[in-house]
Amino acid sequence: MDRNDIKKWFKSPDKMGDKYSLWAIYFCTGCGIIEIPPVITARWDAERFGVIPVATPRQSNLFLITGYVSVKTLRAIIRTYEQMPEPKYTVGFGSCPINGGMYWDSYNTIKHLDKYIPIDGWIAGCMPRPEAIFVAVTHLWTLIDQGKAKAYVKYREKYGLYRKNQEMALGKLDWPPLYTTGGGND
Amino acid sequence: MRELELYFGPQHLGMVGNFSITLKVEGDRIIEAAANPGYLHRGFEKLMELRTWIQNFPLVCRINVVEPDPMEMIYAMAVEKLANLEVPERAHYIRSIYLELSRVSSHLFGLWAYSNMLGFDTVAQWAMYHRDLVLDLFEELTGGRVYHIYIWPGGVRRDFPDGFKDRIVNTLHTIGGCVPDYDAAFFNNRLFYERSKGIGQISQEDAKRLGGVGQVLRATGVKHDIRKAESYAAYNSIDWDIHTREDGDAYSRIWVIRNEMIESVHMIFKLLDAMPEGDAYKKVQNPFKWKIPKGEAYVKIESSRGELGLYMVSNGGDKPYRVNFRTPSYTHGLTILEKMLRNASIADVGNIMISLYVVAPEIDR
Amino acid sequence: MISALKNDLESIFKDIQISAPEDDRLIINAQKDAVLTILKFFKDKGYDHLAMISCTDWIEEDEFELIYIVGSYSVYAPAAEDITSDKSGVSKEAAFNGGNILLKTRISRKDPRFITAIPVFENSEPYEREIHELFGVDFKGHPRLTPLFLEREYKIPPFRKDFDTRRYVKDFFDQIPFVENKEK
Amino acid sequence: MVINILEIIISPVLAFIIGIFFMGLFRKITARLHWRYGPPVIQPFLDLIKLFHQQGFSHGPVFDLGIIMALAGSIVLILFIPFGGICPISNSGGLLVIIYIMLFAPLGIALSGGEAANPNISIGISRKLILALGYEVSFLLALLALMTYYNTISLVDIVEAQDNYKWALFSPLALSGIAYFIIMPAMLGIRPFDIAGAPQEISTGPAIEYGGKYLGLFNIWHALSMFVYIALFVDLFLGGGSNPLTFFIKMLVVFILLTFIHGVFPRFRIEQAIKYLWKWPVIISLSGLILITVIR
Amino acid sequence: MNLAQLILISLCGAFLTYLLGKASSRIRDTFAVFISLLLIIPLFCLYGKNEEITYYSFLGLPLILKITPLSWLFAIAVQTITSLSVIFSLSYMKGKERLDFYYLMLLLVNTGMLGIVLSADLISFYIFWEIMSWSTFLLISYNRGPALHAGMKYIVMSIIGSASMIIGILSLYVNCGSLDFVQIASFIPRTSSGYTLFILILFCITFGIKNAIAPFHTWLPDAHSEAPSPFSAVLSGVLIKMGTYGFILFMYTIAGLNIIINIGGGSFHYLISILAAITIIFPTFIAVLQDDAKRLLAWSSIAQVGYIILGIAIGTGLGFVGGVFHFFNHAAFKALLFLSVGAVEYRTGTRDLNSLGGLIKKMPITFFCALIGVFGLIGMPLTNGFVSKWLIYKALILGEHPFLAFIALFGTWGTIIYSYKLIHNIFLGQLPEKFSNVRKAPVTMRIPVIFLSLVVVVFGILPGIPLKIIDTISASFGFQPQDIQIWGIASETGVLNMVNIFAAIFAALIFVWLLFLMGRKKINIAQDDSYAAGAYVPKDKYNYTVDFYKPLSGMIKPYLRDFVDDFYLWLADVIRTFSDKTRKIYCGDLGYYISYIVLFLAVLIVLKMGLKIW
Repeated sequence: MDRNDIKKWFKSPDKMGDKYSLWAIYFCTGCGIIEIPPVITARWDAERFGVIPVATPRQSNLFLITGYVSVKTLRAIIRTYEQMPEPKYTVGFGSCPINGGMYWDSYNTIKHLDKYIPIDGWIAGCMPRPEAIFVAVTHLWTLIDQGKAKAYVKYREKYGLYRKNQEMALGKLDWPPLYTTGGGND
Repeated sequence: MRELELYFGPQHLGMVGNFSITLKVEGDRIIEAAANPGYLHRGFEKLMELRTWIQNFPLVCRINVVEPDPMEMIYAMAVEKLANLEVPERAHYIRSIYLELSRVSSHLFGLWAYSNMLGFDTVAQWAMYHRDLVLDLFEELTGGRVYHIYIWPGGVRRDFPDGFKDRIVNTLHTIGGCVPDYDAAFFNNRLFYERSKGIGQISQEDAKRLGGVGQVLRATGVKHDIRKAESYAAYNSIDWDIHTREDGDAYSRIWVIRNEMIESVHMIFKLLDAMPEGDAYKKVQNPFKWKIPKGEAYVKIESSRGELGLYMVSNGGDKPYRVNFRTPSYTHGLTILEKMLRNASIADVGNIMISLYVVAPEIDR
Repeated sequence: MISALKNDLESIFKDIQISAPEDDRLIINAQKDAVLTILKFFKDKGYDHLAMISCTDWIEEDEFELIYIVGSYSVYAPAAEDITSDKSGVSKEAAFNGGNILLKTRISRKDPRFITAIPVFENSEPYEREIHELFGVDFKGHPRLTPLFLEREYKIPPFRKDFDTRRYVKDFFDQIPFVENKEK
Repeated sequence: MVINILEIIISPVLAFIIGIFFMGLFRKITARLHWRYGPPVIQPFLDLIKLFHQQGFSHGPVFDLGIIMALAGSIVLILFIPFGGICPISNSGGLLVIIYIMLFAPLGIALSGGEAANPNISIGISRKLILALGYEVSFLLALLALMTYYNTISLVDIVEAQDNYKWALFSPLALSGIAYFIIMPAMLGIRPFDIAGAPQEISTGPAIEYGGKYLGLFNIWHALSMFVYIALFVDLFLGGGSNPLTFFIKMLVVFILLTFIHGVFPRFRIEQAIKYLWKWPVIISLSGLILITVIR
Repeated sequence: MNLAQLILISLCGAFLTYLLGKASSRIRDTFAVFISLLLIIPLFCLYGKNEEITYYSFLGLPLILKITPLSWLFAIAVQTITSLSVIFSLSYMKGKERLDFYYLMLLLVNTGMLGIVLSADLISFYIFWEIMSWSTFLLISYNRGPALHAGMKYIVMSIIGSASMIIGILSLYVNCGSLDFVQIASFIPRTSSGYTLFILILFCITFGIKNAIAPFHTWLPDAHSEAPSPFSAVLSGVLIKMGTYGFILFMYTIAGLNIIINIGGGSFHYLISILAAITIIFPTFIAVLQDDAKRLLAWSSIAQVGYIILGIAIGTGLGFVGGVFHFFNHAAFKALLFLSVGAVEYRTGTRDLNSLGGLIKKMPITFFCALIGVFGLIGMPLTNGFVSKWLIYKALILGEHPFLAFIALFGTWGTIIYSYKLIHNIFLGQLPEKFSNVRKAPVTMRIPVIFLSLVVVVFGILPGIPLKIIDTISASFGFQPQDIQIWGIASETGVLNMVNIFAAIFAALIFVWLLFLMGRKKINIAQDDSYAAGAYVPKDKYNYTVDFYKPLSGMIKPYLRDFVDDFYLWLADVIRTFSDKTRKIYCGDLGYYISYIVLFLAVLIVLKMGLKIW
């Protein structure tokens, strides 16, 4: 952890700011949320690393998708993700958003979350331990440092494709497209 | 005159679980509330029809993430009933201890949610810390922090490890030692009283009419608990009390929860003392070829939220034909919540919801 | 207790089959039109708690089976002589609470219609709503049979036996492409 | 003249540093009450760095203007409040001007939130204004007691009159001081009065639509207002400070007391808060004012 | 041009407008604007002059017009507000019926008010007073329907006021022998203080009714909300201030400072101050409960008049300056607000605060002007309302009236509460679908509004301009002159330097703006793209306007009914039943009548002999 490295703060304040002030949107998408309270409370205390839960997407820059995503939740997830300001990071938590997990044959959960919104990293397991979240956070730090956590750029660039996938899964979306440009409508 | 439609959840700091309430508001009074579940619907009961009897254990505990253990228990009980399996005496005791530990952890979670809702972070953090201590016990016993899959048709998966009894006692003493702190900070706090007294009030008749169970019912003064009424596991062999209150509001419910938690701790001590020696499980036949005779079963137990029921039909195959859960949050979160929210203030939405102890995945399944 | 109830029922209602496979359980198969009356009868008898309404799809018989599970809130201590004398085979537990009553009825699968039980048990509202959504059973007189869980309309309601969820997943979710793949 | 300009520049900077430090300390102390380790004390500053390079969403010109106005109002307010001998323009208009400049911040945020067209924000603002109506009674009564007692409307004069340990808190004005301290959590918006931005009820109320630099400005405003209200208390009732250091130490003591209050209470409902604020603090401050008018 | 000609032009202009209206509406409109603007020029030229003219003699009593600094200030305010109102009327009243009549009455009211402030004897004062009252009545009930009821309420109270004035005039005539203000002023110190008090109370009733001070305010909310908006501006801005003018006239010109402060052991002016304080506090909170924009503003007018009277009645130079300045400011920002609300009503057809919203996107200029008006109403620094309120507060605090000061200051918070509601419910929040085609206000509506907001801001930053004039007035009444500078007020007890404050706020705004620009570039999003807990914003339903202060109003509503109005209604009811009963007295029998007369005479004789009242 290079939080106290003042030289780095002067060199790239944006990256350092992002790293040590990850504000996670509070959204209980699935059963993974059960491990979030321990993470933010006395036992593990994520606030040590600047990770705190915030109330609205506008204030956040980290989206932890905790667990399986049903079709109805997907709509809310897309809505929330689009309202987050850039730069924003998404982490899929648990096996289910990766490939459906144990609900691989359920008619109401979507199987691959990254078809609909871009994901920076995954935490595998059902259910992953709270330590896994810290591992993910440190890993995200590395990615930010190396400039690889660019899922939101991908979303902007291929918005057309994402939007098409979203509409395939959800039917017509009742909000206007986020980006008018950002093609991908090949 | 313009109508206001306000969404409470799913993405809301006051919402525990993925659940949504659509409120029709005038001023800051709620005229009409419509619960909007389904954000967590996975079609469990359908999926279980496609898996074998044993394969269903990992699935069934995920119905309620806050306390998966009663789910395992009820499924195991239903299978035992259909297959006519006997459970050894020691397994009954282990199951009871296990379920009561789960109740303690669940109530601590509820305390976290409720005090957090009222903006009382300090107590919330303490409760979550203590819950984690209980989860450590589970981890040692079963290997999993949240999902345990410990109860098995015909007993439990494995016996208590060496010295586990002492560790249970130690942990519970640690938690019990903080009860005066909790009381001073939270339960006897004047502001807690002000915020919860008279909020979400329901009369005994209404609670019965709308299908309230668990704390909702007991807070209105009905001494009803499945553990006493239709005793299962080892609950009959020890002496314990049902805690009730008269007023039926959020204050009473939270107090019932507090007293039940303490009662559970005492029950665990008693069960540990009375626990007989012997086998903790009975061997079942090869689970991959296991077929269960035709029949149907309705079993119910008392989870920490109230009456949990399971209606299961077998057509003699290696998979269940139909599974249907009766979860306590179902009526609480849909009918009773909607009724209580009418004419409530916006500030009390989360207060009422969490005092009803609604857990969204239980509703959606 | 259960057996007394059984006798009562048999004397009042004609077209029903009653079995008591266990001490605390009473299974009643009734005709469609008698269901509400029987439910009311139980409610008057003190069985005031509708635990759940379930539905089973018997596809081979081309019928839906609706199951009303009724219990009791009132907990009363059994009369002492009831237990000691053991005359009616009532076990201790069963006497303690009146047990569970499973009231079953069958409706046609082609035209699944039934009437709502809300007038008798108010909390049947969400159960019927759920059955409507997942099985497609229409409850007459229900105030809001709006979608409860599902976001989308399915051609076959998903809990029917002829709805193949694995096939559906393959046809629907797996058809949605990955964003990278389309790049090439 | 040069010193005056220097003071005008220094005092907001100082207030910013102290406010941000207080916010960090606030989180740290609360964490310790929670049995947690807590974030580093400079965490709010790190958050600010992040927020200022994050994207912001604007709902329109008034949305921008409102938050700018709120923060500008706070900065001007700092210039009016003596900070241990540093008082750039506090002789212009006295306490009455301070009371009025205090309005800039809530009105700015209210206007800004209004344009965002979110009912949660409107509810938050409605609560904030009602709450302000609640504490303003005792606040005004306390200020009037001071102004009547020292027969001046100038804050500098009031501070000077308390020189040599003649603190107002240990004079006949004690009742007013107590009332002021009781309502201070309401003014700062901390528990049990964090009703306006209750995250669990209305998702942080006025701050819902603030992201990026808007939230950064909002946080700075929050830090500054924390500074202002505590500094005002120190000036009015604890005799100010002969130099910035003693002043800061007095502020720190008051601040830590307030943090403990924050730690041990849940949140009021708005009606209860008003009922409370219109009861005890008003009784105390009113009897304080009556006492002052009688003994003068 | 002398004063008599001025009044004559104004009067003739009014009737000429009516006649021209018969020919062409366009000529009528142009002429009305022309005549009202024209009159401002001679009025301006009269600044600092002390002209006096006896234009007629009635029963040997001279009828005099006279201009003093006080009347000049009021006359300018009257004429400006009326002109702006006429300009505003051009598009607001377009297409309505009986427009000739409307303009006639509006200009007649103007003449009446000018006459009141310029007259220097009680007869002309009374005549112009009646002209004003009756034409006001006709204008209030212009819209018919409920307006007729409102007008009726107004005129009944007005007549009571006039009756009280008549009694006062007759009594003064009998005792003093002259109705010239100068003569009366020299007579008053020679008479007993009881008689002075009697006269003052009589006239206070008259002026109190016009001024809508606490127990006499009940006509105002109805009248203001039912009158056409441009006239509401005149009504609230200047017309009710004729009562204020009367107060000043009688308290300081006729009675004089010393008498006012010492009469009844100093209790008289203190009593008026307490009445003023009551007038501040209750209407302020009643205004919070209103859902009709104009009704809200009407209640707010009552409260603001309370500030004016409080400043004037407290009896210090600072207070007097503050009070008169607040009159001037209130005329500006309240007219501004009424006109803005009028513009909104013109475009949307409603002024119901529960059904409007989001108009900032459609009427930005109106919004900003209304915002400035609201800032003035609250008394934010950099608006003129701040300076006058500051003066009043300071006068109260230094005059050792902390409780009155508390009420005045607390009233300000009430003001914030209702004025934010006004702004929010009309302009902010979600725009309803049905108003998506609303266009911005027409030019003739924007000009007066912009002009008034400029007045509010300029006199807020440079308050010295009007304060100098007011200070000469107060000095002429024997108050201690204040040290007025162009940037504010300099006195040893507390300096108010608005330019300093302006510079500080401006610099801070620039600084924060730069800070704002330092951050990453913002992107503009649509109003619908707002947080809705993970859902998309429901159209038309995502707005919190209904019962904006529900938690508060639930608590205060039971205590804030207009008890006075209820009392009057009850009184009216009692009188009606009583008259029904008394009708039986007139039974037609001569014997009864004779006995009544004898009884009456007997009572009179007893009174005359036994109790020497006067």
